[in-house]
Amino acid sequence: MANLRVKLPGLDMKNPVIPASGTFGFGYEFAKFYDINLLGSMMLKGTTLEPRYGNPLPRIAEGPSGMLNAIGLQNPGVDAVMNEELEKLRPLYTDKVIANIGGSAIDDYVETAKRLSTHDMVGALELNISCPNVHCGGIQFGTNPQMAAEVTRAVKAVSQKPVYVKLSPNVTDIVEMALAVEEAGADGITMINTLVGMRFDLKTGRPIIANKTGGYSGPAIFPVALRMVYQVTQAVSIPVIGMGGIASGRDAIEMMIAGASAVAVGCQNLVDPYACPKIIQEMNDILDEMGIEDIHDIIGKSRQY
Amino acid sequence: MANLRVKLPGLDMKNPVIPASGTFGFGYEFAKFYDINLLGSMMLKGTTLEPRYGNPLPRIAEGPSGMLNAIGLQNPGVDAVMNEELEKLRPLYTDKVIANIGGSAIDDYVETAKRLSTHDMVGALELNISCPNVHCGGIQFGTNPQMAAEVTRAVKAVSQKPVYVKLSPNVTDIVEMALAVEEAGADGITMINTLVGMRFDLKTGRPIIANKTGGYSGPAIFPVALRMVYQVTQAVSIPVIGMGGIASGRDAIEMMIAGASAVAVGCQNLVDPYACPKIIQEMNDILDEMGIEDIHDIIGKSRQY
Amino acid sequence: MGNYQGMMTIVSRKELVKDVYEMVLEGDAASFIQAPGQFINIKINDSLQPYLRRPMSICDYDQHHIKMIFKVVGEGTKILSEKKIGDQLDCLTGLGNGFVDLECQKAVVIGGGLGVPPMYKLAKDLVEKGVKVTAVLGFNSQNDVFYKEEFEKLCPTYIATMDGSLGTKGTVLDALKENQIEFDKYYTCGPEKMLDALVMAYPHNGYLSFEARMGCGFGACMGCSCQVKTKPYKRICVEGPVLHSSEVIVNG
Amino acid sequence: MGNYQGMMTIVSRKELVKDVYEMVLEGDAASFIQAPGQFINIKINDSLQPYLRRPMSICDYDQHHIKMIFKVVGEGTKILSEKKIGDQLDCLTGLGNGFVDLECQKAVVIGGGLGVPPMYKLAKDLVEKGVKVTAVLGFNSQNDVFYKEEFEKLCPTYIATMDGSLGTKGTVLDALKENQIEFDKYYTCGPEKMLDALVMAYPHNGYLSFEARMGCGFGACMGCSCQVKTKPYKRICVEGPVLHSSEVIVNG
Ligand SMILES: Cc1cc2nc3c(=O)[nH]c(=O)nc-3n(C[C@H](O)[C@H](O)[C@H](O)COP(=O)(O)OP(=O)(O)OC[C@H]3O[C@@H](n4cnc5c(N)ncnc54)[C@H](O)[C@@H]3O)c2cc1C
Ligand SMILES: Cc1cc2nc3c(=O)[nH]c(=O)nc-3n(C[C@H](O)[C@H](O)[C@H](O)COP(=O)(O)OP(=O)(O)OC[C@H]3O[C@@H](n4cnc5c(N)ncnc54)[C@H](O)[C@@H]3O)c2cc1C
Ligand SMILES: Cc1cc2nc3c(=O)[nH]c(=O)nc-3n(C[C@H](O)[C@H](O)[C@H](O)COP(=O)(O)O)c2cc1C
Ligand SMILES: Cc1cc2nc3c(=O)[nH]c(=O)nc-3n(C[C@H](O)[C@H](O)[C@H](O)COP(=O)(O)O)c2cc1C
Ligand code: FES
Ligand code: FES
Repeated sequence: MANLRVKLPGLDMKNPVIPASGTFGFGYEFAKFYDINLLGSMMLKGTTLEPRYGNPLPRIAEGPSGMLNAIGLQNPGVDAVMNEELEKLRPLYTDKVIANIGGSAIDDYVETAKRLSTHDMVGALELNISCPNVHCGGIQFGTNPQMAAEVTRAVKAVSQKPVYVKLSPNVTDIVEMALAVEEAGADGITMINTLVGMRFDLKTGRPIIANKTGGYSGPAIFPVALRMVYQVTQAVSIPVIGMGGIASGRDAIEMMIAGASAVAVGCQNLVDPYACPKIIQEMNDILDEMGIEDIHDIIGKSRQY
Repeated sequence: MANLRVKLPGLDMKNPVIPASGTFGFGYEFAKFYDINLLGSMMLKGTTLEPRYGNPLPRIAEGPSGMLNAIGLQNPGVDAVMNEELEKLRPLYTDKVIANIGGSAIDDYVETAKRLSTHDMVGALELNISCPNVHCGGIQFGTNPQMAAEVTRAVKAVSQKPVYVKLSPNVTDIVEMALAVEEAGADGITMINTLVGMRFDLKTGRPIIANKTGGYSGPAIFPVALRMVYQVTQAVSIPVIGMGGIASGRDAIEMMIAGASAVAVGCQNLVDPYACPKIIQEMNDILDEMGIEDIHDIIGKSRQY
Repeated sequence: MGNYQGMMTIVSRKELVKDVYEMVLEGDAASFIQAPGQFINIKINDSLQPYLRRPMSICDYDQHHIKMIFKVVGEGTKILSEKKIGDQLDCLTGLGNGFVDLECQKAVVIGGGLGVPPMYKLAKDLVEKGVKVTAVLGFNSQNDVFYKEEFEKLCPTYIATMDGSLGTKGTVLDALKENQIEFDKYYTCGPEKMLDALVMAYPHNGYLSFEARMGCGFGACMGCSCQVKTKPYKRICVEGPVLHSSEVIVNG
Repeated sequence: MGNYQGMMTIVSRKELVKDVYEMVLEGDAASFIQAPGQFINIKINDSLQPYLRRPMSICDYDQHHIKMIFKVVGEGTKILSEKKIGDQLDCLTGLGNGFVDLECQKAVVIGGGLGVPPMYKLAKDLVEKGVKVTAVLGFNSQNDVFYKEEFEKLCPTYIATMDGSLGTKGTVLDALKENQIEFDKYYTCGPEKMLDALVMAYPHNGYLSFEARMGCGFGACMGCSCQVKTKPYKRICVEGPVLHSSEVIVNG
């Protein structure tokens, strides 16, 4: 039994495994599968100021070892999340959650953050400045360092909780983005969001996803995520929660070796609702086998090279 | 038997299937597997002005549904390519080849292009401005539109053959890159090169590839390649040769639906030396099944959406 | 905590018509099924490829068995069709709402193509409840017809084929009219176009089972949310796949 | 045009010691093998996962059979170890140069761990040619030792174990010295550290078989090119895996 406990700004986690935003609803859906208190924390479905239906169907397609989605930030809006969704979660979950915020204008982010950061169940905020599936806004913040810094600074000014900024992999220079949000006061970075991808129907020639492009995630993006986490953690001094393609305890450990202080598991939760508890168990087993007593001994182990 | 013949600048091809640079040596290696005259054309191993040994070993790692490589443009240099490699290929191959050029300075590209474009077996040049595995140079050209335009213009000024520019997917805005090289006179675009990725050894924490990062390719990158080819072909009027993750005739057709006028097959040649002839056969079968008589009827079929 | 997951063993496999397979799975996870019209979500391979599960309607079930009928249309169903007796499949079972309101006098169950399977267990349950049931099954052509005999054993059964090679020439709607079938409720599953046509023709008294490309099949991803008249949205995998005709937005 | 590819059927599988399997494949592609020390490159699965082939030395062969011995170290070898008798594997065979120069009086074949297998057929061929052969096999510990009896049937055989639990305590070099083995040529395969030590101790008269992570295994990708003294580089998969000691650059 290795020590898996990790502490990050706003989060004191019994293990470093967190379901990623958008793949775990508001958490309570998974309570029918297992005791969700096993989790280190959880990232809630992306929340916007106003309710959003999101994109037309189909929203899902598939790729080799991965999936594409274009949900378009469907959510009931910040007030319903605070008053209804989190209340449904309250009896089922005792640790702090990470609220994920989407938006298309700085004011939206700020107002949503202001409200969510007051909630007692929320340990930290995660700013999704990288959603590829929302027209006007969203991804622009995630590909332009100035805009990313601006939204980070504005949210930091109002938030009562630590703020993590979620980076997009669809950029030429991820380190530049990371440095910009660190400089702007981010308490941590979460990365990566999905890669923009497409699939086509052979018969009609039509893009399978109604929104045309979708966000590609799953094991297929794992090597890209590892590379970016490695590069960013070499450059910043705030902690990074690594995600992108983690499907096993082995993958989670590799991500932490690359530099991540904790990991998030995205679409593997959809394929296997038991993914997170399995990953926690596997991490434990692998660390035992390697004779490692504390997870901190592997965080950023690649740094020396 | 659908008509598979396609004509592109400098290339009159009996079918649109081309082995991608770096995965087919100088072609003659594959003659022990099949009659390489079956191919539409072939892209030669990246050639530089001077001979290069390339990167230290290991150069290869694996990812889900794909592989990473950091060969580092190993090649015997332009003169040996022209005098030795192409002479070994001459008795085995009657159509025109596409010479792939790497470099780290504009002058290198220009000089290499000047020489290669005089060779009678060379139908067109492909400028690799996107190799992620060469330090200083290479990828900078591929991520900066001004530099990409500059090298394109300089090579066009000396080349006796049409010039294709090979784009890197590791950019925020692939369309900006495509427009820059079109504007600078490129006769065509080939895309995509590999995504930068990494893997780590769990025991030592060391990156598996000696060069640390490698280029990720194979089916895992297919949805990203489709998206970029779609976006670029909507924006430019020069033809695009699409590649990235093509492993079957089905994939090749989907890539052409996305907008590609021909396709290149990369690392699938390494996994299955018979990949290209199989893909040609499968394309034929699928078109027959769909009742399509000419491959041109599917090129860019997605454009209407 | 409940449990909706289990390994199911393939105990029979039969090609009914070209590319259409009937497969029976055995395992305890069958016991999570609560209503006809629910579906299961199958991990096709142990490996990462194909990545997502494949949703399949439940054609018939008991506490230990699930019967499904599927057509080979792509990679996943191809691999599934090549599995051997004795192979195991990781399944999430008892997903979706299913057909729960079986209260009526005269029911018609309407299946189109691969929408036929879920109608089978529904028809059985309706018959068992003493409802007068008629079945209308639509296919493209005579060569595609399956489960005609199975339905005929349960209830009067009419066939429609687009090319007229069997039964009524045309759609299930044509067959409904041609045979002047009376019903106070209809239950249906089939291609979206067929469902839309039914909703427009009979907006008040039907239950329709929809398909959507799914990320999870159990409510976590919002991949399948469709707009309905009664709510901001319903997830096809949880609040569906069965919707009432009065809430369906045609082309929604 | 030649052909180096074929489907091979698994006809036997045996766990020799923990995690180490001996497997015999049957098929015509065995006929492409020309020398001991060549290798085959195996597509583990039909699917895209794992993506690359897995190179394996040939331990023994005839026109229709290939025997290999492999250790489970990761995903690919794990899946391979779980294959069933009768399963088929897509193989490229007869890859690499192999040991072609068997001219000598007294040979020692030196295998370290999973470098032992290719020494077996080589020793057989040497014995058949009338060469006086000695075998030195190195393992970590007694529990890892395999093929000791098989070699003993062919020639005098010495074991070295790092922990001294069997034979000489130490490396194969220690065993060579301790047993004062005389040879005019040595042939070896094993971990890179062992090969490096052998080259440094005996720079003039050995053939060493190297490993490298491979993209293709047949010369197309340059993934395995290593620097040597005699040329700008050699591809381990074509001009190797066997190199002469005089051309090896230690840590090259
Ligand atoms: C609730 C529900 C019940 C279903 N019941 C049946 C049934 O009883 N019999 C049957 O033959 N088919 C049924 N389907 C459709 C079946 O799920 C698809 O045919 C199957 O997923 C295709 O997989 P593939 O890999 O062969 O095709 P591919 O086209 O290669 O699949 C690619 C991706 O698209 C998805 N997809 C493709 N077609 C569909 C579709 N029509 N609906 C939803 N997702 C799709 C796949 O799940 C996969 O993620 C049902 C679908 C749903 C949603
Ligand atoms: C010419 C040659 C002959 C070999 N002969 C044998 C043999 O007879 N018996 C045996 O047990 N092993 C042998 N190996 C090593 C064997 O190929 C690896 O153990 C195997 O590829 C590991 O695959 P994996 O999926 O289990 O491991 P993973 O670590 O999951 O593999 C990941 C990737 O790394 C590559 N890789 C990992 N380890 C090695 C390695 N040591 N050498 C080359 N590539 C590696 C894999 O091929 C794969 O591409 C040989 C290697 C070479 C190059
Ligand atoms: C269906 C789906 C919905 C998602 N929704 C969100 C979201 O609302 N907010 C967000 O920041 N990321 C969202 N993501 C991105 C994931 O949180 C994660 O960054 C990405 O999927 C990469 O991780 P993975 O490869 O483990 O899935 C979503 C991903 C998926 C698959
Ligand atoms: C081993 C290897 C070597 C490569 N070498 C080159 C090269 O020399 N020049 C070049 O332009 N691209 C090179 N590439 C990139 C491929 O040509 C191709 O763009 C990329 O692999 C994507 O296609 P794929 O997914 O089909 O492999 C190389 C790729 C691989 C796998
Ligand atoms: S498929 Fe995920 S919510 Fe319905
Ligand atoms: S492995 Fe490809 S050249 Fe040797």
